[in-house]
Parts: sequence; structure tokens; C-alpha cells
Amino acid sequence: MNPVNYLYLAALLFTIGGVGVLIRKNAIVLFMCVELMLNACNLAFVAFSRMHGNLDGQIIAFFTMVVAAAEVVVGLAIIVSLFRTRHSASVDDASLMKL
Amino acid sequence: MENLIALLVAAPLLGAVVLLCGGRRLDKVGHWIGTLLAAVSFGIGVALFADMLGRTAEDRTLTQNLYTWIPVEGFQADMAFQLDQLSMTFVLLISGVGTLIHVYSIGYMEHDERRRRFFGYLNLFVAAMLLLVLADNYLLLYFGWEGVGLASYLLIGFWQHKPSAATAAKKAFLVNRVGDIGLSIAIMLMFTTFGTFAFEPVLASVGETSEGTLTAIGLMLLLAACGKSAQVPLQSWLGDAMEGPTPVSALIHAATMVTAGVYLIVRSAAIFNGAPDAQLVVTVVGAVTLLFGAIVGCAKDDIKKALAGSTMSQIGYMILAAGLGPIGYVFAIMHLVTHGFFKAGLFLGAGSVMHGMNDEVDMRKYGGLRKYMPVTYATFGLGYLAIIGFPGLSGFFSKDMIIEAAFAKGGTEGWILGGVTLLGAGITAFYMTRVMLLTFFGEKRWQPDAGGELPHPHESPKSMTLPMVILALGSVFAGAFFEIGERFLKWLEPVTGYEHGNPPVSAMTVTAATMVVLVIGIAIAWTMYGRKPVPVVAPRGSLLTRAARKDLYQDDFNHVVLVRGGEHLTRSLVYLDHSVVDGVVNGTAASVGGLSGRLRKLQNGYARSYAVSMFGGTVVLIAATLLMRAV
Amino acid sequence: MSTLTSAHSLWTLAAEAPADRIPAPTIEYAQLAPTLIVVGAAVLGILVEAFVPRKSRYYVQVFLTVAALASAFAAVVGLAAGGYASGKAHIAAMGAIAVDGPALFLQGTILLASVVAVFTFAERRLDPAAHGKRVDSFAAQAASVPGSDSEKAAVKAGFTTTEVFPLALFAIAGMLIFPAANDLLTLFIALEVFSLPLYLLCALARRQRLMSQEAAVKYFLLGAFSSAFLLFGIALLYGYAGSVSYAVIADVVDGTVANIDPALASTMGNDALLLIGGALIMTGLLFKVGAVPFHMWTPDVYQGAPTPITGFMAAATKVAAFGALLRLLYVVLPGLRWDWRPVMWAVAIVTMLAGAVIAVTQTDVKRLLAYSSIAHAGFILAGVIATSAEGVQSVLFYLGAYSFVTIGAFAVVTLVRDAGGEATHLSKWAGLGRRSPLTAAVFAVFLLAFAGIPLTSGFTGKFAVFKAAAESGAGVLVVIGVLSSAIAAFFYIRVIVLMFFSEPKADGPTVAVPSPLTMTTIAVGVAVTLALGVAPQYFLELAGQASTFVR
Amino acid sequence: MNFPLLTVTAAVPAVGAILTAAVPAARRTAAKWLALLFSLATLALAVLVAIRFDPSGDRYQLTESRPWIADFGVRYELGVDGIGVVLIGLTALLIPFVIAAGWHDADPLETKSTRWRPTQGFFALILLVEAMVIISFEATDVFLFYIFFEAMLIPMYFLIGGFGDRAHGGSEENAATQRSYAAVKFLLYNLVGGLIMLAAVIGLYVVAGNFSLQEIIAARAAGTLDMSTNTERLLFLGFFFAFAVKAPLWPLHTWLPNAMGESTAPVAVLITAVVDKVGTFAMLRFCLGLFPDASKWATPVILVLALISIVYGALVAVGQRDIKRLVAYASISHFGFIILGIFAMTSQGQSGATLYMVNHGLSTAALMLVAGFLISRRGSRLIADYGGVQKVAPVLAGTFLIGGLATLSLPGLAPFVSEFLVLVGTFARYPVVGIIATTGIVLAALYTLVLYQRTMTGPVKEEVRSMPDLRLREVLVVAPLIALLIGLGVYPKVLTDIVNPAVEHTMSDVKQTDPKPEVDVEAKNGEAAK
Repeated sequence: MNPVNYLYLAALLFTIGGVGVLIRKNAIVLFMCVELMLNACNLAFVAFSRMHGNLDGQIIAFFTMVVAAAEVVVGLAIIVSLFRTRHSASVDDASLMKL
Repeated sequence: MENLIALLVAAPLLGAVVLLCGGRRLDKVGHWIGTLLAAVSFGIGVALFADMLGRTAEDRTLTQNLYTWIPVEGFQADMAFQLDQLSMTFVLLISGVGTLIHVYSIGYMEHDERRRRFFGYLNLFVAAMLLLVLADNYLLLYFGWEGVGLASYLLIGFWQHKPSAATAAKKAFLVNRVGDIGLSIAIMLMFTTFGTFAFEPVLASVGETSEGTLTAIGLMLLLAACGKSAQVPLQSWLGDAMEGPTPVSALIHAATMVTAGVYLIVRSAAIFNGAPDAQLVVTVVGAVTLLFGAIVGCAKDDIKKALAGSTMSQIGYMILAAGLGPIGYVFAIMHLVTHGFFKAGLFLGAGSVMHGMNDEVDMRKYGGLRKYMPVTYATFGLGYLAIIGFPGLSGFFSKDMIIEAAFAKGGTEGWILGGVTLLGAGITAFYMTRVMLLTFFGEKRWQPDAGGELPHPHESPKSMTLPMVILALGSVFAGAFFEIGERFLKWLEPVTGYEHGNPPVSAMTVTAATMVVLVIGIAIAWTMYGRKPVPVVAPRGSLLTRAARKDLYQDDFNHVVLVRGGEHLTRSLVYLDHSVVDGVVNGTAASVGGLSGRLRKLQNGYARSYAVSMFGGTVVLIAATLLMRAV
Repeated sequence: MSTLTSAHSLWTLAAEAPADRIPAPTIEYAQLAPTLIVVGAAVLGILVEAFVPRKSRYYVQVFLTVAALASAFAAVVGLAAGGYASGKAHIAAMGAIAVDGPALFLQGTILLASVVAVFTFAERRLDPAAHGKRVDSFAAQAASVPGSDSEKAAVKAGFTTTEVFPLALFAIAGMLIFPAANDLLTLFIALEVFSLPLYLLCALARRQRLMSQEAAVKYFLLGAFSSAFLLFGIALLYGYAGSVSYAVIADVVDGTVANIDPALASTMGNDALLLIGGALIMTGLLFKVGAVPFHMWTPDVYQGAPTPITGFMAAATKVAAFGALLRLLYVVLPGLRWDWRPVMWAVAIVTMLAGAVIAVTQTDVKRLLAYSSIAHAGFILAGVIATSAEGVQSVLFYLGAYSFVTIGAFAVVTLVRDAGGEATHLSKWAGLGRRSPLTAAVFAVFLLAFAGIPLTSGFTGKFAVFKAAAESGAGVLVVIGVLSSAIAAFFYIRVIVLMFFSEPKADGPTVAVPSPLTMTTIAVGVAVTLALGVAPQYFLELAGQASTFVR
Repeated sequence: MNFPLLTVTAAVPAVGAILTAAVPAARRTAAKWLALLFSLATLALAVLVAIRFDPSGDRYQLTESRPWIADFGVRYELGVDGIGVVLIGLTALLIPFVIAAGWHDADPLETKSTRWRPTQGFFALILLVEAMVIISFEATDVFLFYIFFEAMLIPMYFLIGGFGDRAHGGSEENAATQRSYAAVKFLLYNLVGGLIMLAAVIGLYVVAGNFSLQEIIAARAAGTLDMSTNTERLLFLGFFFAFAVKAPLWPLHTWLPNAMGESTAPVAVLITAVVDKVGTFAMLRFCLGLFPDASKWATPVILVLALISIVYGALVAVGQRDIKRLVAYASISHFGFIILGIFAMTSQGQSGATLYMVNHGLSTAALMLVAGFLISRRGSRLIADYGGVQKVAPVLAGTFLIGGLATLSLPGLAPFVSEFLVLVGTFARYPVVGIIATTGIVLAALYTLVLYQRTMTGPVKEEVRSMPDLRLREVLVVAPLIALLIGLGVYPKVLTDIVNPAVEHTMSDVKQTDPKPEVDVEAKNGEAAK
């Protein structure tokens, strides 16, 4: 099977994630969409790595996972503290600052 | 000897500086200082005159170059004086009459607490006027020209607390400024044509340039003359100028300053000789003004305004004569001098009358004053005879010469001009007789003044009568003195040039005709004001009378067209400046603010809409990049 | 079938490549010293948090941080003196990190800016002492809910979040790597390393914690979003060139690559990968820079974050991000100049104008400065677009000048306080010039520098970038930049009017007397602003010598 | 390099500014005297400059040149030509009067805050402006000039906005808003102009590679530096726009009436008599020097704008109800004359324009300062609130009249010389323009005399009945100005001798020669002599 198809899948996932970020309210879901995008990237990396026959892409994928984990740690910490003060995880409620 | 010339100007100038900067401590002696320095100037003038008589006609021109006034590449204006016969005539007239009027003012302004400043202004005027006639180039002449304008402004508005006086002063200055445009443009034309504007080189090389240029210069000079000499269409200021103290009217608005226009034209004789069209216009202006002033003079009940009208008319004669070219120049100046004597005398007389009548100026409220102020009556009477041209007195000779010259112009022009001058002579006789009758004859028509008390007419003090006497003598004999052996002609001829015009009719006929119109004028006046009593309140009068009272509506015209129009213009410009020119700027600022306010709304605080803008931005970015490659 | 063979070939390939063929990496520790020192200090900081008793933590942390930054700066100076900025510039750490002029110059700038910024972190005299204990501008206990009993308890106990110092150190470490990163992976890692601590720092305000947390959330979500774009871009570029090393990608872009295997040949043919990838990476960097239309986080985050952090972010992040942007455009994508220049033109123009225009109607000092920073991003982009040595020089200079003005300005903002903490609403600043002329005058100096009035560093910088842009033929850009800085001048002037020409309000804010720490920050800010305005030659030369990238 | 006289001349007031600002709040009077002292020292130095300057010597003298910002091709280059010398003289001369006239203008109404030191600030700012103006007259490096051309806006801005006229009509609050509006308007107008110039300055660098006026002029003359026509025109427009705003030229003038109206009389003098001159000066030195061809190209439009300024300014002045705004519009009219003279491109016109800068400075200073004394007495700027002042305060009225007469350029007072030179110079090349401009002299008489009549003459108004005449300090301020007006009116040689050579250089920059008279009388006399 043509590895290019993996790229199409990656692009699709990436777009889904991106749109998800735009349309969902819940901070956690939003954040999961971002994770989805990151994973789409990973898929792309691996696919390319396969095409070029070198291992860089696969290594990068591991790095990405680590980074994503770190992001989860920081992100959840922030979101949770916000949730605890507002009792709501909706990002649209967090709009004190505008204009 | 020529080093004295500067002193002529310096003496009165010094007086002005001392008196105006001296402060109150000079109040006691101010008038003496002023008079003395005017007299000094006159003395120097006489000395120079004596010296000049000692020379031959060729080297009678003295020059004194003090320093270079404005040295710029290609543009040299010298602070230099030139004293020739023409200037000398004026020097004597100005400093002489000037001194007399200083003396007169000592008495006349006695009760005015600002007398010191009055004398300061008078001295300033004398200095400026002398500078005007002594300058050796047009720019320096311009200096004096504006200087006398300033002095006139200050003196007309001397009683500033009277709004009418302040307005009159402003008007005089502004109208003169209009004339000054002419003078400055004339100077610029000379500069571009000859590269200089000193009398000698310019007048020497008029032959080298086109007649068109000369005509342009001539007309511009005429415009200037009209402003200063109150000729139509710039005459409107002279009547109002009578708001000033009477000595001022006598010195500035009768004897000297208003004749500066004549001086300018005669001085520029060479230019006008080269520009017949300009000359024609000059004669026309003179003729029109001559009649204009005469007619106005007939209707005025204010004695000074009547005299002002007369002044206008007489200067009309001079301008007309100057416009006639070489046949007229000399007589223009001659009439100017004699006029200086009798008109100054008449004004001083009027001043003396007002002095006795609690400053009443309405002649209808005079009457029968000859018994009460004999000296005034006598001197005024002689002046009267002189101006109407009673045979033997100065006016007779000078005016007769002008009338002859007018006829001598030849052709229909000649007949028209001659006729006008004759007619003018008749009207002059009429209105002057009217003044005479209303003031000194008939029954008393005195009215109580503001204070409610009847005036007690009395003769004026010596300091006032003396100058009147001297001027009266001048008005009687000057003409004859000049005329015997054509002294004046020989005197001026080297400067102005002269050619004898031969009128279509003999000189005797002209004189006879003059006599006839003279008698007619007097007769009419007598029938109107001598025989039957004069109403204190002016009757409505004929259409012409009413028109003449209002200066033939010329002022109203100015008011409606210039003043009102100007006010509208300024108002609309102020509006434009505020709402359009400034509005654009403020509008721009406002629109930026509005735009900012609208763009702010995008920042709506929702993280997801921010994400949208990022997402959209990315898409656009990618699209653009691909597009760049595509094109 | 095909999959099978490919899988098999993969397996055999792996088998033919024994482990010992993988070369052991060589790391030039000396040349990476600045970064390593900072990272080490950060790790130490964590240990300090763990083991040093609470009383002395603050002092230890401050000392540790400042010492680390100072010695790191010393290391940078040493390297530069050692010629690594010019002659000996090369690529270290197995091609991961470049040690060259721009890198060292920017690292030096970041470190200096960080030092003065850290002073404002450590400021403890502004807020009224709570329960007899001096407090800084960070939450007593970030974990506790605002207004809750636990928070009150924490305040009462006089807790302070000394973690900010190690966090800041981590962030700084990331920033030091970011402009030096020489392959895309390092770029991404560095980005995350300095972003994540910043997200946290934003949430730590002592006052108005709701806004602070909100700022953190927004910053975090959008930041993660943008880094996803960046990452995908990296993926595509990798796919295009088969490598993430700047040098290799550049070669591939130029078509000067040595051995082309069929896979590479096929991907090389596909410019879409390259262009889209490049555009996505741009997105990620432009987000950090705060360029329109990726700017929208800036005002909210700047406003919500604790002011010292805001100053730190506004200065250091910009420097790092622009450094990375420069390297990417000048080292990786010069071959693509004709594609990205027009786009960047547009971005620069929009950024300058939008930043200036929107700022006109702002009513909050911090938001105002946020928009002004956006406008300035636009100006710097004008220099970036020049694609010439002068362009690099001007950008380096501008970044140095700008960061000190910014930190100084925000430091002044921390001084103006009323009962509710910092009085950031402009109306409260009315008549400040009457009440405390000195503070107002200092702030005016910073504002004039922002406005680019001559004799301040702002003017020199603006002149430098516009000059570079004009020399590269971007005259239109200069004119637009000039116009937008005229608009920008308007709102800086408005603040000055407010401070000096309007009567002081009765219930106006007071100006707290800061400790020597903040005073130093502000003093340094003013000094640098005027020095770079009056006698910029030395620094221009420095930037000039540092303006060549190693490849 | 010998003693850096020019640097010192500019530095002394700067130092003075710093010291004055440092005077403690209580010692207000000390600050005033200190400021006056330094301004007088500057005057002495300016006189020294004039003495050391040799009209028949090089074009730029007392030059200094030090490296400054090599990366921008910028050097610290100073040098004065005749025009610079007289304008430095004017500046140094006027500042002491400005300080003396504003002696009490900045006294704090109530000393509520000891930290707030308006008086010190006021005089320090004035000295600062002086320093910057002087150095921009000295700069022969475009960048150096630009720096101070822009920087001087800031102190001016604070002077306008911070120290308003206390004799305002409405409430204190309203006055404050008016004031800051005027200040902001002043700053933004000039800043926009300056920024557009910045673009042109950068453009110039791209074209020329350095900023040295002399080098560029030399290069252009030698033809080694060629600009395309369009480039030159664009750069010219960039420069000219800034100078036209500063000058100000219609329709970029509307900031001036606000600025002069709202600020105190001395500051108004500072604006119109000193700072604005930098604009017209720069037109002569930079626009004509750097872009001769473009200058000639733009001349028709500029002449028309100048004409509009002359007539329009005068007419709008007539319609003003506020004394200071009237003077402001009169100044706009006069700047029209200056610009006319510069772009007539004749030696008379340019010498006239240069003299005009000086004379307008003196005449406006005299008129404006006396007006300031008048306003401070009655506490109102409205003409309608006055009347009959001449009766109660003759000296004040007299000086006011002289100031007015100078404004309408009466012969015998300095402005006449310059105005006539400008007119002649313009007429020589563009007769129609010259004639139209000449009508300006009537309008000038109109607004001046109307102002004098409404305020000084007529029956004495109740409010002015108790108005005191000029005090000694005020007389000491006005008298020297009047003396100068008269002196330069009858003996302008002192200035023309210095200015003429510089004008010749400018003429040669623009490769223009005066139109020859139709009949060359001089030549004719020469033949006559043979």
C-alpha cells in the first residue's frame, strides 16, 4: 500500500483535531483535540521515515510523545485549577479579558 | 553745503523722538521744542535756497549720499538725498507752512493735555514729508510716503476716544495702502526694467524701453497718487479725515501731504511724457475729481468738509495740469504752492471760527460772525478771494494758467478739459461764496452747545491769528510774485521741462470766460444764501444735493461692496478654516479611532475565536505561499 | 505483498545496521556552557524547593538564579571573545545547535534581560506586607482556590511561590536554545521547554487570580494549538527533505544535495510539502512573535499575567522567537525567498497597522503595551524581510533595545498601585506627573522610546530596520511603517497627556517606593534606552559583527 | 581641530536647562535668574559666532566633524553659513526676552506638592528648546539635523500643554482640555511631518550612502551622484512636507492658531519666532541644496500655496475674535511671504526671505509679548473685552502700535525691507505672483489696525479703567526689540552683508541666476564712462 495514504490520514486527523479545537467548548476536550493533532504529526513522521528509509522520523515521534506528556501535565494543572475556581471547564466562560 | 540736506530731515525727526519718548516731564515745553525744530528746518531750507539761487540753473541739483540702505545682489537702495528746484519748492512750502501751523497749534491745542504728543506727531510728519520730497530714489520716497501716511493716521486719530476719529484714521491709512500697492508695483516694474529705481538713471533711460512698460509704470504711479491725493476713486478718506484737529487738516490734508501725488507725477515727468495713454488717464482722473470735489463741496454744511471737498477739487486741477505734460507741470506746482497758502489759511480760519463757537462745525449754526472775529474774517476773506481766482490774487494766476493749458491740450480733449476746468472754476466760486455767506454774513443762527450755553464768539489769540495773517499775505501776493517775469516758470523749467501750449482761443478770452463763470457762481450763491435767511436745519434739498451730501454715494458703494463683502468673505473663510481644513485633520483622527473601536470588537475574549483567527491565518498563509509559487 | 516485502526490507535493513555502527555523539560542553549552566541551576532550584527550609528559600533561589544567569552571560561573553561569534562559529552537538554570532548575541540579550526581569520577580516591597511578612507579586499558593480558606491559610502562613525562579530558569534555558537550534527537532523541543514554564508562570498572580488563571488557560491552549501547527510543519519539511537538519534541508531546497536516492527524488519534486511545511512552521513562530493574525492571545495574556512575568515574556520571548525566525528564514529557506518574502510583507504590514490602530482605543496600560508590542513585532518583521546582513544587524539591535524598554516600562507599571493592587486602568494614571514627577518622567521616556522619538533607543532601532528594509527595496513597507508609527505615536502621547496635563484624581493611585531591585531594573532600562539613543555606534557594530549565520 | 565654538554655543543652554531643572522647588526665583543668566551667556556666544564668521570666507565656517554612527554613515558635523549665523543670533537674542517676559507665567498657583516644580520645568524646557534649535541651525549632517528637528517637539509639547495661558475664557477644566488638545495637535502634526521626512531621510541614505550635506551637494554638482528624477522628487516631497508643516504652509497650518492661542505669550513667541524658523531655514538649506531640480519642479505649486497662505492667513486673521489667534494667522500670512521668497529663486527673494525670518521673529515677539502683557492685565484674550486702553496705558498702547506697524511692515521698520525684497524678488521672475502677493500689504494693514482700533481706541471700557501701564520689567523687554526693529529697518546692511554670500551659494546650488533687467542701466553707464 502506498505510504502516501498514511499522510492523507495524518492530514485528515490533523484537520479533525484542528476543527475540534475550534468547535468544542470543554477545555479538556479542546486539549484532547490538540493531542490528536500531535498524534497526526507523529503518524506523518513515521510515514515519512518509512518513505525515506531513515529513522529520524521515528525518533522524533518518541520525542513528541514525551512533549505531549509534559503538555498534559502542565495543561491539566492549569485547567483543573481553573475548574476549581469556576466550577466549569468551558473555555467560553473564561472571558473576563476582552476588547 | 549739501551736507545740510540731511539736517532738514533730522531736525524735525529729532523733535519727534524727543517729544514722543520724553514722557510727561516735557509737557511744559514740548510745544516750544516742536515749533523750534520745525523752524530750524525752515531756516536750513532758506539757507539752502539762498545758496541755490547763487548757482547757475545747471548745477542747482545737490545730492547727498549717506549710506547704502539695502544692499542685496543686484538690488541697491541708497539712503541718499537729492535737492533740486522742485524739491526746494516743496521744502520751503512744507517747512514754512509747517512752522506756521506749529505756531498756530500752540494756541489751538492749549487745553489738550496731550499737546506734547500732538507736536511730536507734527514733527514726525514734517520729517517724513521732507524725506518724501528729498529722496533721490523711489524706494526712499516710498519710505517718506508711508511715513506721512503714518503721521496722518496718528493725527487724524489724535482724539482716539472718539470712535469716529479712530475709524477715520484707519480708513485713511487703508485707502492709502491701496494706493501704495501702485507705488510698490511701479518700483518693482522699474527694477525689472532698469535694474534700478533711482530717479536719475531711471528717468534718463526711459527712452530705452517700450511705451507699454512706461504706461504700466505711469498708471501704477497714478494709483499711488490717487491714494495720497484723494483723487477719484480713492478720495473717500479725505472727508472723514476732517475728524482730526483743524491744524492737521490745514497742514496735512490741505497744504502738503495731499499734494504728494502731484509731486510724484511731476517728478516722474519723463515717464509720463513717454506714455501718452497714462497721461490721458491722469487728466481724466483730475477732471473727474475736480468736479466731484466741487459738487460735494457745494452741499456740505460742515465747514471743514466743505473745505475738504474744495481741496479735493483743487488737487484735481493740479493732477489735470500734471497730466497735460510739459505744458502743465509748472502750473501744477505753481497752483500747488498758492493753494498751499490760501487753503491752509482757510482751514486755520475755520479752526479759529470753531475755536470761537465751542467747536461747532455746522455752518448753518454760524452767521454774522464778521463783527465778532474781524481778523479771522479778513484773512478768511482774502483766502476766499484767492481761491475763487479773484483777479490779482494768487489763485487767479495759477488757476488761469491751468485752464489755458487745458485748452492748449488741443483737439476735443482740449475743449472738454478746458470746459471742465471752467465749470470747476464756476462751482468753486459758488461753494466758497456759500461758505463765506453762511459763516460771516446774515443773521446769527447760533445754537446752544451740548452744555446748553450759547457760544460767545471771540477773536482767537495772537499765536493763532499771526499765522493766519501771514498765510493771507501769501495767498494775496504769491501768485503775482511768481507770475511777474515768469519767475516760477524759469525756476522750475530746468527740472520739469516746459513747452508753451497755444490754446485755440486767446489767453484773454480764457480769462474773460473765467471771470464770467466766476460772477455767475457768486451770483447764484448770493441768490440762494445771501438774500433770504438760511434755515438752521438743512432742507431736504434736491436729488443732487442729497447725493452730494452723501459724497455722491461713493462711500456707500464702498461700504456695501468692499466692507460688507469683505466681512462675508472673512466670515466664510474662518468657517472654512475651522470646519474644512481643520475638519479634515480631525476627521482623519476620528476615523482612525472609529476603526480602532471596530477592530477591538474582534478581541472578544473567547479563546476559541482566537483559535479561529489563527486557523484562518494559517490557511491564508498556506494559500498565499502556494499562490506565490503558482504565479 | 508489497507491504510484506517492504516490511521485510525494513527488517533486513535493520539487521544489516548493527548497533555499534551508530556513532557515539560528541557534545562540546564548553560551547554549550550558557545553556547548560542555566539548566543546571534550574534543576538545582527544584532541589532547593525540595530541601531548603521555606524561610531561606527565597534568598537562596534569588541568589542561585542571578548567579546562574550572570555566569551564563559571562560564558556567552567568553565564547564571543573566543571568536565563536565570527571566525570559529560552527555547529555543535552533532548538528543540533549552532554556536555563531546571532545565537550568542541573542543569548546574551536574553540573559541580560532575564537578569533585570528576575529583579522584578524578587521585588517584595510593593505589596503591603501580609501578616508581617513581605510578599512578592506571586500567589501564596497557586494550587489553592482563590478566596478559599486554604488560600487565606497560605497567606497567613506567609507562603510565597518561590518556584517561579526555577520555572523562569527552565524557560530561559529553552529561550537560549531556541534561536541557536539548528535542526527542527531541537527547535520544537526548545519551543516547548520555554513555553510550558511560561504557561505556569502566567497563572501565578497574587492579585486578580481569576484573570491570571484565565490568561494561563488561553495562553496554554492557543500555545499548544500553535505548536501543533509547528510540529506538523516540521513533519512535512522532514517529509520533503528526509532530514530535519537545517543544513540538509537548505541543500535540498537549493537542489545542491549530494546523493539523491529515489525516495528523496520523489518528495523533492513535491513542492507542496515544502511550501505548506514552511508556512506551518512560520505560523508557529509568528504566534510566539505575536504577529497578526496570530496575535490575539497577546493582549489577554499580557493583561492577566503577573506584571513582572509580562515584562519578562514580552522581552525575552520576542527575542528568542525572532532569533529562531531569522535562522529559519536565513539558513533553511533562503532558497525560498521569493515565496515567503511577499507573504511576510503582508504579515508585517498588517501587524504594524493593526497593532497601532487597535491600541488607539485601549484603556488599560498593560493591554496598551501589549498592542504596542504587536506593532513593534511588525517593525521588526520589516527588518527580517530585508534578507541582508544589515537586516540581521538591525533586527538584533532592535531586539536588544526593545527588550530593555519593555521590561523597564512594565517595571514602572508595577509601581503604580491602589487598594486593588496595580492600578492599570489608564484613567487612574491621570495627573501622575503632578503627584510623582520622577516616575511619570521615567515612564514618559519609555513611551517616547516606544514611539521612536530621536535620542531614544526606539528611534535608532526603527531607523535601523527601516533603513535595512529600504535598502532591500521595500520602500513601500517603510512608508507604511512610518505612517503606522505616526498612528502609534498618538496613543503614547495620550498617556503622557494623561500623566502630565490632566488634574490628579482625588482617589488616585499611589506610587509605591520600590526596593533597590526594581530600581535597578528601571534604572538599567532608562540607561540603555538613552545610551542606545545617543551613542548607538558600539552596539550597532556588535550587532553587525554578529550578523552572519553559520550553516 | 580648534575650539568647538558651535558645540559650546548649543551646549551652554542645554547645561543651563539641566541646572535650572535641578534647582529645589523653594528656590523658584533662583531658577529664573539662572535661566536668564544662561540665555545671556548663549547670546554672548552667538555674538562671538557672528564675529568669528567671515562673510567673504568659505561657505560653511567654524566647522566641526566627529564620527558618530558609522553604521548609518552619520557624522557629527556642524558648520554655519550666513543664514545660519543670523538665525542663531535671532534665537539667542529672543530667548532672554522670552524668559524675562514669562517671568511670572509659571509660578505655581498653590504649592500643594513640593515635588512638582513647574517654574523650574518651564525655564528648563525653554533653554532645552533653545539648545535644540541652535544645533539644528548648525547641523550640516542631514541625520543630525533630523534628530534635533524631531526631538525639539517634545519640550515644545510640554511647554504648550503644561503651561497654558491663564487668561482663558472658560473654566479651568475646559481650559485644560483645550490646552492638551492644542499640544497634542502640535505634536501629532509635526510628528507626522517628521516621520514622512524620516522615510525620505532613509531614502536619501539608500541613494547617497551618507548624510553629509556638503559631500552630497558636491557629489551632485560633480555628477558622481545621480538620482533618478522620480526619486529626487519623492525625497524632496518627503523633506518639504515636514518643513511645510513646521513653517507652517497652508493647508497644514491649523495647528498653529491652537498652539499659539492656548500657550502663554512667551511660548507662543518661542513657537512662531524661533521653532518655526527651523522649517523655513531647512527649506533653504536642505530642500534647495539637496534637491535643486525637484525644487524647481515643485516651485509652481509651492508658490500658489504660499500665495494662498498670504491672502488666506490675512483674511482669516481679520475675522478672529481672539488676539493671540489673530497674531497666529498673521504669522501664517508672513510665513507665506518667506516661502514665496525662498522659492522665487532670485537673490533678492532669498535674501529677503532670510531677513524676513529674523524680522518676523522680532516683530512678532514685540507684538505678541505686548499682547501678552495686555492679556495678563485684563485676564481675557477676546478683542471685544478691550477698548480705550490707549487712554489708561499709553505706553502699552504705543508699543503695541509699533509692534503692529512692524507687522504690517511699515517702511522704517525692519520687516519692510525683507517684505519688499521678497516682493521684488518674486516679481522679477513671476510678475503676476508678485502683484497678487502685494495685495497682502493692504490686508496686513487691515487686521493690524482693526486690532489696534478695537482694543486701544474708543471710549474706555469699565474693566480696563484701572489697568496699570507697562512695568519696568516689561518695558525692558519691549524697548530693545523696538530699538532693533527700527535699527534694522534703517540699517539692514549688518545682516545683508552676512546673508548675501550664503544666498549666492544657494543660488548656485539650484543653478539659477537672477533675471536680467530689460535695460541694463549699469552697462549703459559703463559705456558712457568709456
